[in-house]
Amino acid sequence: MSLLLDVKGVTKRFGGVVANDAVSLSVREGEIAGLIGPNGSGKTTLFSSIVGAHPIDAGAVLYEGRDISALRIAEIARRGLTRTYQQTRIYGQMPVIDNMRISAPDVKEGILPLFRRAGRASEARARDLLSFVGLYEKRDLLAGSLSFGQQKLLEFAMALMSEPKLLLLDEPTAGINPTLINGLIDRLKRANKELGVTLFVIEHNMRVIMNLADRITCLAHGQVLASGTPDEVREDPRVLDAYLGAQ
Amino acid sequence: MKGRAARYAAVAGAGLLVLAAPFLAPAFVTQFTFLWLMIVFALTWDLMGGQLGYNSFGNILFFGIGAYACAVFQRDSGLGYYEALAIGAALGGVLAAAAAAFLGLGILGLRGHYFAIGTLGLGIAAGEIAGGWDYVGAGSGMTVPLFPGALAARSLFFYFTLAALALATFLTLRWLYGTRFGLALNAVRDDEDKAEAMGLYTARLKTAAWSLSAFFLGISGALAGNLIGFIDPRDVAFAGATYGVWMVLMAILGGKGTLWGPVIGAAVFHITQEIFWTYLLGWQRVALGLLIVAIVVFFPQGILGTLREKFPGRFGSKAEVQ
Amino acid sequence: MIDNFLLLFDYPVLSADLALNGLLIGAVFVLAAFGMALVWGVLNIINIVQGEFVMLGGFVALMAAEAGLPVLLGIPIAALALFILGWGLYRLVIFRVIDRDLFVSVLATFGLSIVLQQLSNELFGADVRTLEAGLGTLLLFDGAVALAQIKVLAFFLALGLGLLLWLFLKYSRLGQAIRATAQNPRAASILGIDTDRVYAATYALNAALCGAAGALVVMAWAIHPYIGLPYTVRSFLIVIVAGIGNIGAVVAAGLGLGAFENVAGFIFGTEYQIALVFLLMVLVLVWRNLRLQRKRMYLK
Amino acid sequence: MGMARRKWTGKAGRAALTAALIWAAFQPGAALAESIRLGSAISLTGKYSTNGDFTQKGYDLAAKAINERGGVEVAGKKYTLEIVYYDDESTPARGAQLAERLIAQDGVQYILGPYSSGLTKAMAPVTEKYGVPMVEANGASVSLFTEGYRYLFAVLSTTEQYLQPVVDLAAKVADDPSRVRVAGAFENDPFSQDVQNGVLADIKRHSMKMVIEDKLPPELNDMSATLAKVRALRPDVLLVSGHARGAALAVRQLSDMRIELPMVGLTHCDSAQIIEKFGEKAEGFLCAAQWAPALKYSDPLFGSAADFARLYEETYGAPPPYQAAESAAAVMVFADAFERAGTLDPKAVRDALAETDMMTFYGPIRFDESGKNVAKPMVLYQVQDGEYKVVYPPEPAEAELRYPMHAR
Repeated sequence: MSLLLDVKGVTKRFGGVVANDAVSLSVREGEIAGLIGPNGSGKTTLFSSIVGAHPIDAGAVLYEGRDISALRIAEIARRGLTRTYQQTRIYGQMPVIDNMRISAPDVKEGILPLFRRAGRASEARARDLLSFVGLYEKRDLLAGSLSFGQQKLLEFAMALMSEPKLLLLDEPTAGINPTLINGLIDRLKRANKELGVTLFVIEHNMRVIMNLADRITCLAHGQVLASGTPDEVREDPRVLDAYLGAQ
Repeated sequence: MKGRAARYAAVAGAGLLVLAAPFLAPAFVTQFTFLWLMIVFALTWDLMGGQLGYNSFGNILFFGIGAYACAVFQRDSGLGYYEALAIGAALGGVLAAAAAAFLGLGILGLRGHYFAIGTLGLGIAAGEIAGGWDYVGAGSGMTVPLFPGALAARSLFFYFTLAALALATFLTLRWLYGTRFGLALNAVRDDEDKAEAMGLYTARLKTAAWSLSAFFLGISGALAGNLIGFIDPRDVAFAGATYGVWMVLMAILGGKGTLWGPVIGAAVFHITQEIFWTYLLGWQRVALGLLIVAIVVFFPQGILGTLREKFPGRFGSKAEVQ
Repeated sequence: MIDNFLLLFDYPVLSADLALNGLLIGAVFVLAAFGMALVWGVLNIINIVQGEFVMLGGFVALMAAEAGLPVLLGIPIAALALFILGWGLYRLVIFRVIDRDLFVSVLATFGLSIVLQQLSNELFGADVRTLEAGLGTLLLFDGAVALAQIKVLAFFLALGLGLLLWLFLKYSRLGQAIRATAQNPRAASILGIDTDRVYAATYALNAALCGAAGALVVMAWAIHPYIGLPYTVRSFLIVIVAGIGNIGAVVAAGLGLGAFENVAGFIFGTEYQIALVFLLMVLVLVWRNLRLQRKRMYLK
Repeated sequence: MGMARRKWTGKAGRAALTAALIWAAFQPGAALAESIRLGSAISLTGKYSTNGDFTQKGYDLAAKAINERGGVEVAGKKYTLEIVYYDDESTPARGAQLAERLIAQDGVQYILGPYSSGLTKAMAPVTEKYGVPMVEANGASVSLFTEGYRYLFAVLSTTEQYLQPVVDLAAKVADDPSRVRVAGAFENDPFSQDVQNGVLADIKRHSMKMVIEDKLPPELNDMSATLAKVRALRPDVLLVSGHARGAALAVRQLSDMRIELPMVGLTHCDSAQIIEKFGEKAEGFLCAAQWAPALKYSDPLFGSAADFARLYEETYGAPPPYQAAESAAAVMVFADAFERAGTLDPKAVRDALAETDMMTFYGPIRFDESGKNVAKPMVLYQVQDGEYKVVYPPEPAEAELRYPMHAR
């Protein structure tokens, strides 16, 4: 499998605080990669660095073999690299279905396609994805009126709607009703298999990430602590230390 | 469908009323004409403030550019009245749109209240600059050419041109809000960072919206300058303290972010204001100020927004399917 | 314009005159800007009615003098009267807009500013009014530079009041409560600070500062009911240039603005002076935003 | 539930009230059979409201005086005068709209002018297009009389004449007029720009040199940039035209900055009340005026100019600025035209107005083709020992010019 994302020695500072310190890791095409680490270890900052939400101080982010670290977030999104947010972000004053419509992939082509009528296929896909995450019944509600967990699912559906190649998910199970988590894991796996979306997932819930990911990287204090298969990472004493030490 | 028939009937009725109004109440033609102008103000403001979430206090800038561009063209072109007015109005619209596109490069990067105050600064500065610039008459203002026809014809002419402009604005926006462009505007309003992270061309979107808003405002300025007959830099063309604020108020009063809200707001505001001016001689602006405070403090949703909250079934909100 | 510019070279002392007079009025801008920074930082609202507080302070001082009180006593009286007005406005309107969208507070205070303008027009008339403090004129450089003593007094009073404000915020109990509320209102209220009262006091304090500034304006320059908006914009401009928490920078920005205005008004013509202030504000905003955009951020 | 209902009735009540107000607003005022209605949109608020107030007082005083005499006799029938006011907020757009409203909605057929040239400029096209005569007393800009308006009549002298006497005087006292250096600061509005154009012509005629030509912003509150220039260049004559604000600031800041010049000419001194406000500091300033109580004009209605001043002061508690006097004269012109026309037809009244040739306490009034009063000269005061003394033209002059201005 070829490398879809290759993070090389990325450093990001906020004032005097080093949030990411020469982080290197990679994601292969078609896999589900995991990113774990204690609170404040720099996971979300790394996501923001990858998608271009802020400039990085050193290193490079290679996506499909090209350095994208100088590009802005919208440019990167247009190349098929999208993220979701830990604090879910959806368009609160718009109906759920419109959230989906405006996430269709052709809005990334420019302004003019916006004046074209969205195709039947696109409409169908929006409905299918809403069914996929179980929000079809809520399609006409304002997105802001959904519960936090539902908004999380909506954001996931919007991300899928935009047909990314690589989707970065920031804690997809946080705030989701525990009884629904297994269903969500199943959906993530299906999205990966059936829609062919490579996933890179930050997750706090160890059971979830061990179950989900093909490979896992662990961050601590902004540095890569360990990486490997779930089993390797689980048994790495440094990872255990980091978690126990942190808690 | 029965609903559709009723709707056609309503549209036809409204159309007839618009056509007949100047003949039914000839004394009020100018008032009606100003009402159309107010509707254009509120609609174009709402495109930015309501749909895009960019609360502009400086849209009056484009009104003034239109007024001046047209008046200068009428003065210097040597064409007949109607030709000069038509070309001048188009010129006003285009120049205003171009100005929006140019200014947007810097200003549209500002967000929230910085955008509001930045545009306020632009509007006031424009008035002051026009007031010092001799080419456009500086502080003495400009007088536009006299209408060639009879008195009644003049009133009707401006009534119908402004009605047509208001209608064109309304229909354009109605169409626009039905496209995904409208959705994209709302997406920027709800979460601009997210919209950008989803790959939307937010900068172009914002510029396009502002230019469109400016285009209609520019034309309205050209027509209003001729309607009023005299262009004063600060009090007519760049009348920030009156028209500039009214357009915000009317849109908020009617309901931000809706198609009909600005229209309703403009009508209610215009009538209220005329009543204040008649019955509260000398105190009308005190009343107006209090009205502003009351509107934004107690009805930030506006008339349509409040109605939607109370009677979601009848006013088209879909928030109740839950 | 070129003529004016050349004139500065022919009469170098003219630049000193312009710059000094500008610095002096800048001190008054500083005072109003302190208030704006305070209200912005603590209540998180942009107070458009700022300039009207200045204007009303001027009229209060004028009335006090007309009632036969010593002219300079008008300054504390104006501050006190505006303190009460500020408190009242807070209780009537401002507290309703604090937690709302910033745009709501901008528009609501804008409405208030129209009301106060028109009320002053009805009460005091639309004329330019000035107040004679009965002080002389300071002549420098063999009389080539003339500074009205009242302007010099205004300058030092404004800076002194600024210093007092700083001491007050730093050492008094209320001042500490204000700072705590500014940093984290929820934590402050958990710690037993009556945040509503703090808000009211802050807003009233701002009005009082503006009132004192207004009293100085009427004595050294002139006021009329419609003078407010430029003062609001200047305060805003100073605060966005200097930042909310930095008193030293506010002083520097305010004095700089005063000098800039006077010199620029001289070179480009007085008719463009207001336009220049507003354009400067727009340019500063855009420039600061562009710099942030390089870091993929924007002004917040 | 009860709450909700109360709310509802409240709402219904409000709606009904609103409807009633709307209905009332659109009813043309009931016309009294015995009165002639004059309409006026004047500045009750905004930057011109002080002078707007004087204008209104002038109109009211004249209407009252005429009505107390039994009113106006038109074709053997007596009518009283009634004036309908609106507030134009000192903004031209509003003024134009209100003129339209007075004529089209309220059915007013005669308009009394607003305050200031700018407002008059905005309203003249409206009255013109409706063919409704407007007699105005406060729009002096020359540009009003070059548009070919047929329904516009102005009782006052036009703007270019305001400061011309100052230039003439300066030429007279100078040994060599061509060496006189003049500085000017003129507000950036139609009125003052015309004042400027007037003096520029005269300055050229005397081959004087213009060393400063500044424009003042309408929201003027500091003249120090201009005055700094004056201090540096030391002109022989300073001319300032900026309504009452410009006058007040010039007096105040010249003294604050210790600038002493041989001759300073202002407009709007009396409405700025420079003597009352600045006392000693106002000494020696020259002030352009349309009228002064000391003038020797008189008429049967008010008596002499001094009588008018006395009546005004008794009524309103302050001496009349010339704005009030010329406004009163405008009403008298209308009354005279009604009687001579013998009908209330606006066209006939317009023709009668064009034929006006009358003497008033304010001065002689006779209109030329363009509608401006060509019979009355401007006067120039100088503040001498705390009083306005007419110093020019020589005919009604009460005192000698003091030159330089601070000389005693």
